[in-house]
Amino acid sequence: MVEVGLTHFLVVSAFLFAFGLYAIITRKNAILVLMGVELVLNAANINFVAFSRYSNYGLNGQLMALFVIVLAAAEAAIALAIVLNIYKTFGHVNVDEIDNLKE
Amino acid sequence: MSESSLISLAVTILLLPLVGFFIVLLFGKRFEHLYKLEVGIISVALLLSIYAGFVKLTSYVNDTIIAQFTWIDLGNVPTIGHLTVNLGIMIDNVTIIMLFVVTLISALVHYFSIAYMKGDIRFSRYFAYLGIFTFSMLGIVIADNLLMIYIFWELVGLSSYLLIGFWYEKKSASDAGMKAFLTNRIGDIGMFIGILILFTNYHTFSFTEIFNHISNGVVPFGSNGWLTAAGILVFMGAIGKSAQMPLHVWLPDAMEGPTPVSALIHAATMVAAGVYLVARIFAMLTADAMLVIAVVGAVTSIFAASIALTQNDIKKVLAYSTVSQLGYMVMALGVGAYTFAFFHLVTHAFFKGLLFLGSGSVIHSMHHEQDMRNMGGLKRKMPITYITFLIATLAISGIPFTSGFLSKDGLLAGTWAFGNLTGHYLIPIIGFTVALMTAFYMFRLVIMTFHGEPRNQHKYDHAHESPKLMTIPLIILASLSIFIFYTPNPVAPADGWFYNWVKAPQTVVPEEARFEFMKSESHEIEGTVNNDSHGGSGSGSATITHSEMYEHAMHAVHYPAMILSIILAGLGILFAFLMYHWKKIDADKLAEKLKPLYNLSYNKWYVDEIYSFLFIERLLDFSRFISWFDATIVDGIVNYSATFTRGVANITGWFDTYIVDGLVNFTAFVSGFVGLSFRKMQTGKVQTYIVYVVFSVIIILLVLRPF
Amino acid sequence: MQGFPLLTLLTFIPIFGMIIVLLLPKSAENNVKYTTLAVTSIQLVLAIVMILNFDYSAGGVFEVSSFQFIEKVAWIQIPDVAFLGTLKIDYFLGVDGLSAPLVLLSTIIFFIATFSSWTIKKSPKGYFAMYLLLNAATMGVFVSLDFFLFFVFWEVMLLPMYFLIGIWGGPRKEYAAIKFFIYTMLGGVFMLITMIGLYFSATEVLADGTQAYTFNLLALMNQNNYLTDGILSPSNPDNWRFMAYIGLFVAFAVKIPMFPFHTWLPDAHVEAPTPISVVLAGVLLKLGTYGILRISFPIFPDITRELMWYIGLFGVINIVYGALAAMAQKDYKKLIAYSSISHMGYVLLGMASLSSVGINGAIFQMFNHGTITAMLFLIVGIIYDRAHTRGLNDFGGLANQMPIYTGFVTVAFFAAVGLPGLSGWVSEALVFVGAFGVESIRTITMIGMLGILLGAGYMLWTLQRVYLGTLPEKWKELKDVDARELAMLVPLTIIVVVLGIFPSFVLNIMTTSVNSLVDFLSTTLN
Amino acid sequence: MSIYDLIFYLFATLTIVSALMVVSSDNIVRSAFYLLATFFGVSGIYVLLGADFVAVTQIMVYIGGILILLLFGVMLTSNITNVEIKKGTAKILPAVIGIGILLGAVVSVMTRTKWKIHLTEIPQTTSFELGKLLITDYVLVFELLGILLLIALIGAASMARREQE
Repeated sequence: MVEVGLTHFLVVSAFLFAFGLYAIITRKNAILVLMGVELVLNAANINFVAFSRYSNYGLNGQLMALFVIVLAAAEAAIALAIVLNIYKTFGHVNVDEIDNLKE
Repeated sequence: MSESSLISLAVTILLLPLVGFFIVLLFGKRFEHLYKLEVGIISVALLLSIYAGFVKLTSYVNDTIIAQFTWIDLGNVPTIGHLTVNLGIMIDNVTIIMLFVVTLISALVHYFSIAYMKGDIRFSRYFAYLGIFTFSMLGIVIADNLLMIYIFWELVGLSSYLLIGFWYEKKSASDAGMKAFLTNRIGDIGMFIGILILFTNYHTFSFTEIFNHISNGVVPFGSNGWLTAAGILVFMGAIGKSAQMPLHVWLPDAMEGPTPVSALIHAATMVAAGVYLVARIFAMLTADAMLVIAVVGAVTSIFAASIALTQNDIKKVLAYSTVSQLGYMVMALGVGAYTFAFFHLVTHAFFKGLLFLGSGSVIHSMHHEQDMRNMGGLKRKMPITYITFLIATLAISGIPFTSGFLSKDGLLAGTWAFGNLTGHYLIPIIGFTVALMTAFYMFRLVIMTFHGEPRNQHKYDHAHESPKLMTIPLIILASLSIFIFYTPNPVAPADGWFYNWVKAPQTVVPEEARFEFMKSESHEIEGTVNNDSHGGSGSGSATITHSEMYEHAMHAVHYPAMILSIILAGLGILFAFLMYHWKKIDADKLAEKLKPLYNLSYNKWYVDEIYSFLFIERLLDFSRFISWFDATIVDGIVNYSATFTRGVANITGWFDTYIVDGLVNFTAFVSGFVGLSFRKMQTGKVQTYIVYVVFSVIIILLVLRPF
Repeated sequence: MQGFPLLTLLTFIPIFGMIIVLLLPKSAENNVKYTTLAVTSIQLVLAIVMILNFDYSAGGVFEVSSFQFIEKVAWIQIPDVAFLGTLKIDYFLGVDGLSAPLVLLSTIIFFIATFSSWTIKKSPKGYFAMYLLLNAATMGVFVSLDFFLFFVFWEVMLLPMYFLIGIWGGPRKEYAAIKFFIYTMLGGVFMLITMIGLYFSATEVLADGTQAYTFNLLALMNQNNYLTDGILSPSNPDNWRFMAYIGLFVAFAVKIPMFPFHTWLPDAHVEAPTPISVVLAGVLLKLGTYGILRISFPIFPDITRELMWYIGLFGVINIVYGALAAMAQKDYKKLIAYSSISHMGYVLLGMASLSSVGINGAIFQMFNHGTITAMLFLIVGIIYDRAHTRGLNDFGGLANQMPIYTGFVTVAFFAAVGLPGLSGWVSEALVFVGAFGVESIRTITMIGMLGILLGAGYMLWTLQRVYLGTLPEKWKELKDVDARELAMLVPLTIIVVVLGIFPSFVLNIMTTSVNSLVDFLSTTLN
Repeated sequence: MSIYDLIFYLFATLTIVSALMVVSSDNIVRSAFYLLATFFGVSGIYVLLGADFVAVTQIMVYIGGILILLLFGVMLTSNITNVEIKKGTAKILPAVIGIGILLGAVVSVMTRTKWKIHLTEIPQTTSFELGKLLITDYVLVFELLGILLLIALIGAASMARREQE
């Protein structure tokens, strides 16, 4: 087994990304979709921080990760508000039944 | 009294009725007795015009008084110079006599109407209308220029319209008013063009200035033909207003108006305005124009007389009689008998006014019965009306000792002289024939109305003599139909004062455009006959009234004409008595024998029908066509071009959707998968889209193969 | 009066009023109306002040020095714009004898139409805002002496008119509004093209000595200002002046409206609410003929002389055609609309004479047509308000039911018929006198005189059908005019009567200008 | 195999397994709690990467904020008794295949790429450096983010607010 390096972190991130994507695609419940999104964001964050560690660009990567976290917080807040509204409007939060956009 | 105060007097007389009109029109409804103001005003105007006439005929008998003011100032016009439009007042003997005639008949009609119109719902408005009519008529009389005549000419038309259609609830009345106005307008267009020809050349409307220009040899557009045209065109106004052929159709219909109005407007004054106008432009009429005028007058007189022979409506007979007499006057002007034409205008005004008022009196007492076949024997019930009516009938028939005899005799002598001088004998022949016919139909009227036994006992029983307000005007007018007011010698009008007051103006047209007998070389004995006369309304410096040759010719035929006219009048009266009083000749049988002629006459030669068919219907058709054309073709083109534009847009849009876009779609279809799934892919579900993204990424990855 | 921005005030007070109207709350309906009334009465006062201070001896037309109440400010001035040199557009206002009577007319008509607007129920705020905008634009067209400014006002006018017809109109309002809009827009395009062509053909020397292309109408009238090779320069042998003239003429002809560009007018009139009909017929139609006098004639005197016969012909066609079409109408308002077309024909005929008398008559006819037709439309409006129908054959005998009203009707009708003593006749007569005096159009003038007869025909027929005869049972309830309607009709009647007797009140304003215009037309480029 | 490696594998496993549980659990509340584990694992990985500040932030923001928010969402939108997740079985297989291919591709990219590694010293404390960067190079972004957060908060609050009947 090789010494843990950049690739390991990237692979972990890749897994997280894949699971997140899976949740986004397959899950009907909007909140689970949101959770998937969070996973994808975390995958990205890991990459940022990993690259920050294994390159000579200083702490810029970490800073990006921080920004992403902040954005994620904002996104979560808005998304939940939307989800609540959807719930109020439709009585459920199943994204596959919400296809008013089709018109 | 100075000349300027005479002018102010004339202006006062002119404006008084206008003031009356406005006051009565605006406040007549509130104050029921306001009509008395109008009656008072017209009486004052009458007194003033008598006074003015007295002053003028004693102090200024040979003068023409003119006062002008600038109405429109058009400034310094390029190529013409300083251009102004002036209005003005001209007072000569003709004016002053007309002032008197108009105000007198107007005043009498006012009095008469008080009784006649009693109880009408628009009683005071009626007097207001009479006021504006009097105003406009006086305006024509005192105008010194064509423009002002035209202005008042139209105003007279307006008041005529208002008065004919006074009982506008009746469709026939409002139709008649409209017909009168429109028929007159046709003549007015001609008159206006004539005025425009003169203005374009002389830049003035004033008679005196125009005559000065012409006498200086300046003819319109450099040709005598245009001068003739101008004369005839201005005369067209007279054709309309004086109801000459072929525009006479309005006058009989105008009898729809109240009868006193017929007396005032359609017998005595307004219709005479045409004659007055021709008299005013007499000096500039060329030989050709005069001949046209004479022919129009002659044709009109015999044509109308032929219709009057068979009419049964008392007012219709009088109406056609009026047309016929107006034709007489016009004819007299055309042949150059200026003085007698004007003389006849005045005498006719009185006796025709009297006839109409008399018929009004009859109609009033018969409760608006106008058909003579329902009358008869009225002379016992209405002696005053009868006597006065008879005097007027004698006058119009030309029986000696009446005013009509004097004027008609001179007039006929004039036509005869004209025939002798030029060879146009048809005109005097027509003149004398009409004299016969006039006597006949007028006595037919008198006999059917007043003589014999009542044909409608019920109406007869209710008939009664009219009140004093109506009979006194009749008496006044009847006395004015006696010769003594005009001349001391009942057979020689030339001895009278009237003859000396009114002299034919010296013609100003170029020598070559005059009648042979009016040329100046024929003035060999110039100044011996009329050395005291004055140049009338023409140039102030002219000393000759008319060509001597004509005067002499007239003198020569004076007595033969007189005797002939008396014989003819007597014959006419005799026939009338034979047919209608003594019934020696059966009128109905005669009518049966001459059926086609009778029908023509009875149906007024079908002129109305012909006009209606030829012009009115066609005009309405044409206007409907234009309207259709406008809505369908012109607007259609507009709408079509809009539709066309939209069509093009649609085609473009279709092309865009099906051809251009279709090509794209077709390409997509060929490439397969994408094209087919285009619609299905749009599920509206977020997740589906993400799936596409994922697959896209996968595909990209597989294609790029970065690994 | 020197230095007092009278014309700016005249033009922009309505804009100010519009802002106030828009700021007022929706509930303050009456305040909106009173604001409009105040604005229009201030304008009327200003116009009267203008006339009182007017120098009757100043010619104007093509000389800056004899224009009056001039205001000239550089509006847009950008030096060194690409290939243009200095781009310069002036805010240049002024009046002369040609425009002063029309300015007076528009203030009168707008003032009176305000009363007529009093009964507008649907969203009065919006209505009056649009009304005031229309007012400002109209005034602007009459006083601007810069082609660009003229064009701006000209096009601005379209917008409120479109909405006024399209929102407050009758059943087919959309159709009418769009028709009006497209027609006028089409004309506007032609005007724009000509305007740009002129701009690139003439230059003017600026204060700093440089030369710049110009929109200044007075500079464009001066033939010395034209470049030798400009597309619309007379000195250019291959110039497009003829085409440009036709284009410009079409732009104005649509507004007049001249046959065959007239079909928007009956529709617009029939659908428009009464006050808008009044303004449309009373003022807006005059913009077309005014434009021809102000722009087409002095800028293209050569082409004008060449085409005068055709202008006269179209005038005569308008007169006769409009009259005949009017005769066949069954809708009261349509009849008046066609009579407008007929009457505007007199204006064209008078202008075509290129003589002093004729053009005086034409401008006077514009003024008179403004007042008379305004009256006629008010008359239709009054009866429509009461009976809710305009069918000519639906009425009869109103003279007994509404005597005062019928009195005004008679005055208005006879003024339209051209009865002497009322203003319409004076201008008609002047037009005919002028046109008859010119040999080339003498014959068609005589044909045009048929209009006198036909006009009397349809007017009197209408009078008979609607007002004479017996009253149908259903109209027994109709009320005579009220105080508000009297306030509209009485001033117009007074104007019509007074100008019929003393036409000099208005004629004197214009004669000097008309004479110098005629002189200019006959001498320039000859 | 150093202790560093061991800890990494520990955390990596925790992260991946719990992430897997998040997406495969049928119960939404459970998913939420697995998510907590995932976040925790990720924060551990941050620590291993020398990003202490980020790790702490991860725990505070994600676990303390976002996750709680999600839980609120779960509770507000579902009956507690009925938290079973509706799932479409039909799509799972293609999704698994697709994701698998994607994962495979990504992982193979990551592993095969020759990364240009430049191992830097792990600073003693990153917060000082981060703070400096925040108020120098990234000050604009920092401010904008602040505003964004404010907007998001207000927006979320106003959107989630119950309409007053």
